[in-house]
Amino acid sequence: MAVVHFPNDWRRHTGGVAQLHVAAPRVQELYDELNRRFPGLGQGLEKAAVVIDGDIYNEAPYHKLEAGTEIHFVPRIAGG
Amino acid sequence: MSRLHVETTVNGEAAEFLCEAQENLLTALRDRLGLTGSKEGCGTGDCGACSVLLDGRLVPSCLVLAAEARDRQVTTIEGVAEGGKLHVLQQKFLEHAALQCGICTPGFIVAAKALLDRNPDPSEEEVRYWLAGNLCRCTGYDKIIRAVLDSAAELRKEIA
Amino acid sequence: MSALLKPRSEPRRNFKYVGQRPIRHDGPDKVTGRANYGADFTLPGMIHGVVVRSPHAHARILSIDTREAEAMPGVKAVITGADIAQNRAQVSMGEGSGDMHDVSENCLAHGKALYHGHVVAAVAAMTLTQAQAAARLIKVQYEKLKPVLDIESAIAPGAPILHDHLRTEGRAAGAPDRPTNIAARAVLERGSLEQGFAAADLVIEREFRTRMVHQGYIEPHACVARYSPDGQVFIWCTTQGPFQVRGACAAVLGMDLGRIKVVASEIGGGFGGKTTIYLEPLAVALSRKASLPVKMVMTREEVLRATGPTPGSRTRIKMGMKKDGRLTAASVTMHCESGAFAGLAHRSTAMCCLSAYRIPNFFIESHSVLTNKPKVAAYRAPGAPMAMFPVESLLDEFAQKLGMDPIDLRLLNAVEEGDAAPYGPKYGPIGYRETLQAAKSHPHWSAPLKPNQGRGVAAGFWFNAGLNSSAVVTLDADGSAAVVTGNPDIGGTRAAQAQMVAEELDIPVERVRPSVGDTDSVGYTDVTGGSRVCFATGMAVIQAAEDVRRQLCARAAKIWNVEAEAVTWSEGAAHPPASLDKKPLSLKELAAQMARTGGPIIGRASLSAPAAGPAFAVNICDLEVDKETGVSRVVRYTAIQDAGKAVHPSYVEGQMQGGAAQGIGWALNEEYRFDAEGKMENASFLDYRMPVASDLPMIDTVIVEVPNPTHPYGVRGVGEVPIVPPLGAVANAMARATGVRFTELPLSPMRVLEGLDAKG
Amino acid sequence: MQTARYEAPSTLSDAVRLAASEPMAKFFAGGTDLLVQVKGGVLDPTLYIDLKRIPGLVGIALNAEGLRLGAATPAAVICEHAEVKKLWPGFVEAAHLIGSTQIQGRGSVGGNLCNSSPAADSVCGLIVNQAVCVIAGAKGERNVPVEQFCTGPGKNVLQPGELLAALKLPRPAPRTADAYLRLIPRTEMDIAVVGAGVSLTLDASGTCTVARVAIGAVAPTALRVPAAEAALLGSKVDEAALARAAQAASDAAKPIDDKRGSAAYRKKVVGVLVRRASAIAAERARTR
Repeated sequence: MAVVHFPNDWRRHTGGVAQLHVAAPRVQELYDELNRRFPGLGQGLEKAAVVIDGDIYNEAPYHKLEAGTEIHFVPRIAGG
Repeated sequence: MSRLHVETTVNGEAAEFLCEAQENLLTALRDRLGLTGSKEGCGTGDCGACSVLLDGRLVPSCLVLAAEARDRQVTTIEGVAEGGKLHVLQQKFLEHAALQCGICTPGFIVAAKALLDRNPDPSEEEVRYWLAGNLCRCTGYDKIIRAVLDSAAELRKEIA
Repeated sequence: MSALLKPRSEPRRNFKYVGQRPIRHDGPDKVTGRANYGADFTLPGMIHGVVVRSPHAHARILSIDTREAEAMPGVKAVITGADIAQNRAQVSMGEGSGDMHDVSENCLAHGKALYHGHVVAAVAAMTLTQAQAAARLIKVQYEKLKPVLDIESAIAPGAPILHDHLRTEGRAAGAPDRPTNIAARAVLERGSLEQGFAAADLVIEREFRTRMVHQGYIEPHACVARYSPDGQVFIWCTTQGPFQVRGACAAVLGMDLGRIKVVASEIGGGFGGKTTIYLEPLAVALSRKASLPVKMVMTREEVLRATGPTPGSRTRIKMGMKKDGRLTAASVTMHCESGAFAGLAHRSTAMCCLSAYRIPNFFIESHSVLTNKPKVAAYRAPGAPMAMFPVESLLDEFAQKLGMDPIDLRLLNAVEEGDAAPYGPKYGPIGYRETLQAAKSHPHWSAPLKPNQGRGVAAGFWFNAGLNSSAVVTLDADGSAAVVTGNPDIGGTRAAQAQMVAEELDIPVERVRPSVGDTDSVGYTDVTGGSRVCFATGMAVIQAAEDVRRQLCARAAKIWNVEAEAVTWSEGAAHPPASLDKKPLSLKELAAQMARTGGPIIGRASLSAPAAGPAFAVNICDLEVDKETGVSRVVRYTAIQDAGKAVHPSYVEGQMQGGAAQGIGWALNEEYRFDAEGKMENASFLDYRMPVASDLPMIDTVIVEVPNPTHPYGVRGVGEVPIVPPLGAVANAMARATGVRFTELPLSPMRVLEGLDAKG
Repeated sequence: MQTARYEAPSTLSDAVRLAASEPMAKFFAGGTDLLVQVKGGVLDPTLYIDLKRIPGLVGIALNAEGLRLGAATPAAVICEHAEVKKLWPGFVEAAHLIGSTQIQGRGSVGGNLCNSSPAADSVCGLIVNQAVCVIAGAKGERNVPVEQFCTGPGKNVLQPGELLAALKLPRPAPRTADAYLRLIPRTEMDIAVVGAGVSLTLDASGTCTVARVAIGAVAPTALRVPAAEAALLGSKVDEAALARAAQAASDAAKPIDDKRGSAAYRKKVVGVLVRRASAIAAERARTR
């Protein structure tokens, strides 16, 4: 069961929900579940980087999720 | 297209090339003689990356006409190490990690050599003002100044 | 072996080669002038290309007549927008996923010139002189449009629109859906501003501004491109990312990636400015038309007028603090001037500005605003310096008003492990508190000051990127080794990689040859940037060396006729199982027998690394101000930074000193100045005033090492943080020296004198 | 950029003849201004006439009357001349500030003067030391006081076919010394935002008997400031006199706003520099 935190400007697509517990074996299945529940999230999810327990990945669809894993979403940036 | 035939001496060797009248010495060294050690950072004498010695005098080779090299002695970075042995400045730049990208390094070494040839015991401030015409964007100058001061000390030891 | 890697094992603490200061392997070539940079390369039959740039900051291109140029003797090819199709592809470009439409439009305009210096055509001829003459014969007809030259006029209603199709990405709910110059907006929020400011005993509100500044690398952009009759393309260029050049050129020119080989030359400085493309697709297109190799080299004026500066910024900030110094609330509204195309600074500014402090209630809103100025590119921790400068200035003002030591005030609010970052996730182990304590105990902090001198302190933060990396370690028969990666090396990462291989295989650093591979000779690698090379590529190098070690154990097992798992490795040798009475086999011995035990040993690794663990820095600056002329001099400077683990301390120090100098230049004298028509007034190193050797004192450095658990040695990125603190450190020193709180950079003599006169 | 010619005549008459033969001919010594303008597309000469092989155009001659400075002599050579540095410290300071060490190896004071920028560092130093320009042309030589040489930004009295051969500085009288200061944002490499040259002569009691003040980058050409000179004359160059001189200089300045500085800033700072340069010149004169 992963704990998903939504950035502020996504909450207009999640009906104001800021945090959500979602059961999903991997990030891919988590995304499928989120897209199912909140169709408006699609574009945001696709463009964002995913943060798994503090580590930021641009893409990590097959990353396994353990109980209590914290998930956040941040914009993708690299640097100079 | 009338070209000038210029005979000169580069790093102690006779050299000749054809060039256009408005061509600068930096372009001639790089494109006519294949000595690409001197670099163009600005083309207007503001960065020092093209520094060479002309008759022992430190000059920006981008603001010298190639034709002016006739019958003159040109020393470039490629001539600083003698017989494959690094000059003490080159060795100290390596030991002090006084370079990162290295594009400004040839200019700094030629300019520092011109300084130490004239002033064997410069102060930090004298080194900094002498080298103010050599821009570096990677190092913040600290390790470069230390490498030059260390080289001066080393050279003084050799003479003493 | 490739994996989504997240080792949680305790980082290694004791090292034999890591942490030493070997001489960099590429050093001798650089000190003798043998090193080859972008402009140092030629090919047989090579011709020269130059570009034609728009003399207007905002204009429609009505027609381009190239006939006279094409007829000129020696001219071999002329191209305009028609030769490179517009496209919409998405390709990962150093800056996260860059929109290829903007990148290709910036390389060569289609229909509209969007800044003074924007490329509208290019021509190649036998000699450079001929190409320059031909360029003057290309007749371009423009319809001048009103340029938009600052944030206020860009966002004003009825402002001329740069991109008609553009809508604000991430615009507020209910915001109108109509043409705009606000390309994008990012918001971060926590708690309640009202409660936060209500709980505050002291509130300060100010507006800060910074100007566009340039990375200032001494080597101008340069490349040689050859388009062969069979469609194969070869590109030699100075870049921070050969794979990004290949990807971008393939997208812009509509070619297979497999057709393009990019060789990265030695790079004469980049700082983020060479993570994109400018000349490369033009050179390929010219070469295709001329069927000859084409060389293109920018002049310094072109680099300043038409390659990525970092955005200018306007920040309105309000912060609330209790009497005891605890922050209760912060409201930050930023506008970043991103030039003619959308930039990404709105994201990083929003995420970085409050990154160093625990603030229960905040609202952050940052915008990328279009103006008729050059397209911005990444510049060392892009967005962070201008985002944190206002915060660090306000904290200094709070410290003055509360009579508190400015470092103590920061320690009171500093984030540590477990605190939630403003952008959401909890911080892992970070070293901000340790860096602050090191600053406080440094002799500089308590040294006496002379008259007209002021001391400023400020902090800096950067995420540090992970991304994709590959590495190959090959073992030679004599026991020496080579490591090849795809990351151009500006700051000494080849030496660091050699140290890592030496550490893993226990052979002297000098016996490891590190080199930068071209796009054919090593696996895909993301850009040298984001402070990621020592972290992510370093991890790949370590794993590739581990792969070599595994193969050596397997070879020893074959010799001893035992199971590979039974063989262990330590002190540079394979050890037999206890049951077997055999002498260990050293790396050298095993290397000599490679041919007989199975052939060459090649260690390989590739990975997609997570973001590398954020790094913090604190700088202390002493500034002396001539109050009659406004001229100021940095008289002492100390940089303190958490590196996690300094693989090569000299080059970590070098990053800290170089970043400090760039930050000092940004704070004191560097700025883009434009005339009323949008033409840059100071496009030369004479009037674009970067710090020279006599401007700076020695820059003292202190490396703090709080290990980063996501790297086997605890390494954190170090390359970008150094440029973040100086803006605040210099500005705070100026405030202490003059008693005037300046809120606009640069702190040029003129601006300082005006401030002093106003104070009276 | 048509194809041009390069000539290095060995006599003044050859140089003048060559200049007359080509409309777009350009003399040069160090070329540190000329080649920058060519690179910037501002100039496109068809003939480059290198003056450095003409005897007398490069070199320093010092005798009882004073200094004869070859117009093509690189600034570095001047700055290394111990005797010149002793007699004219301010003028050498000005020459030494022209660009980097590299530029100093090429750029000449004559070239700096012929480029005639209002901000030229050497001009203030030459004016306060009463330099005279020796101009060579088809009809022989003529002398022009340096004060009258520059006529506007980039403009001077040289007629087509004429060249600046030398500069003559009279040997300073006893208890005379000069100083030059300029305002630049960095410590090196900038064009002067404001410049100020001062030469003072004191009598045995330390009273100022002769004062010459020139200010740069605050008008179309460098300016003598008689009012500032008057403020110093007859004084012991004390605080009050220095303050009056500073105010006079600020009043006389007619600066413009440009990318390097605002008019208001220049007007204010020129007073500060005149005050400081006068104090230094006085200090030096007291030791002579």
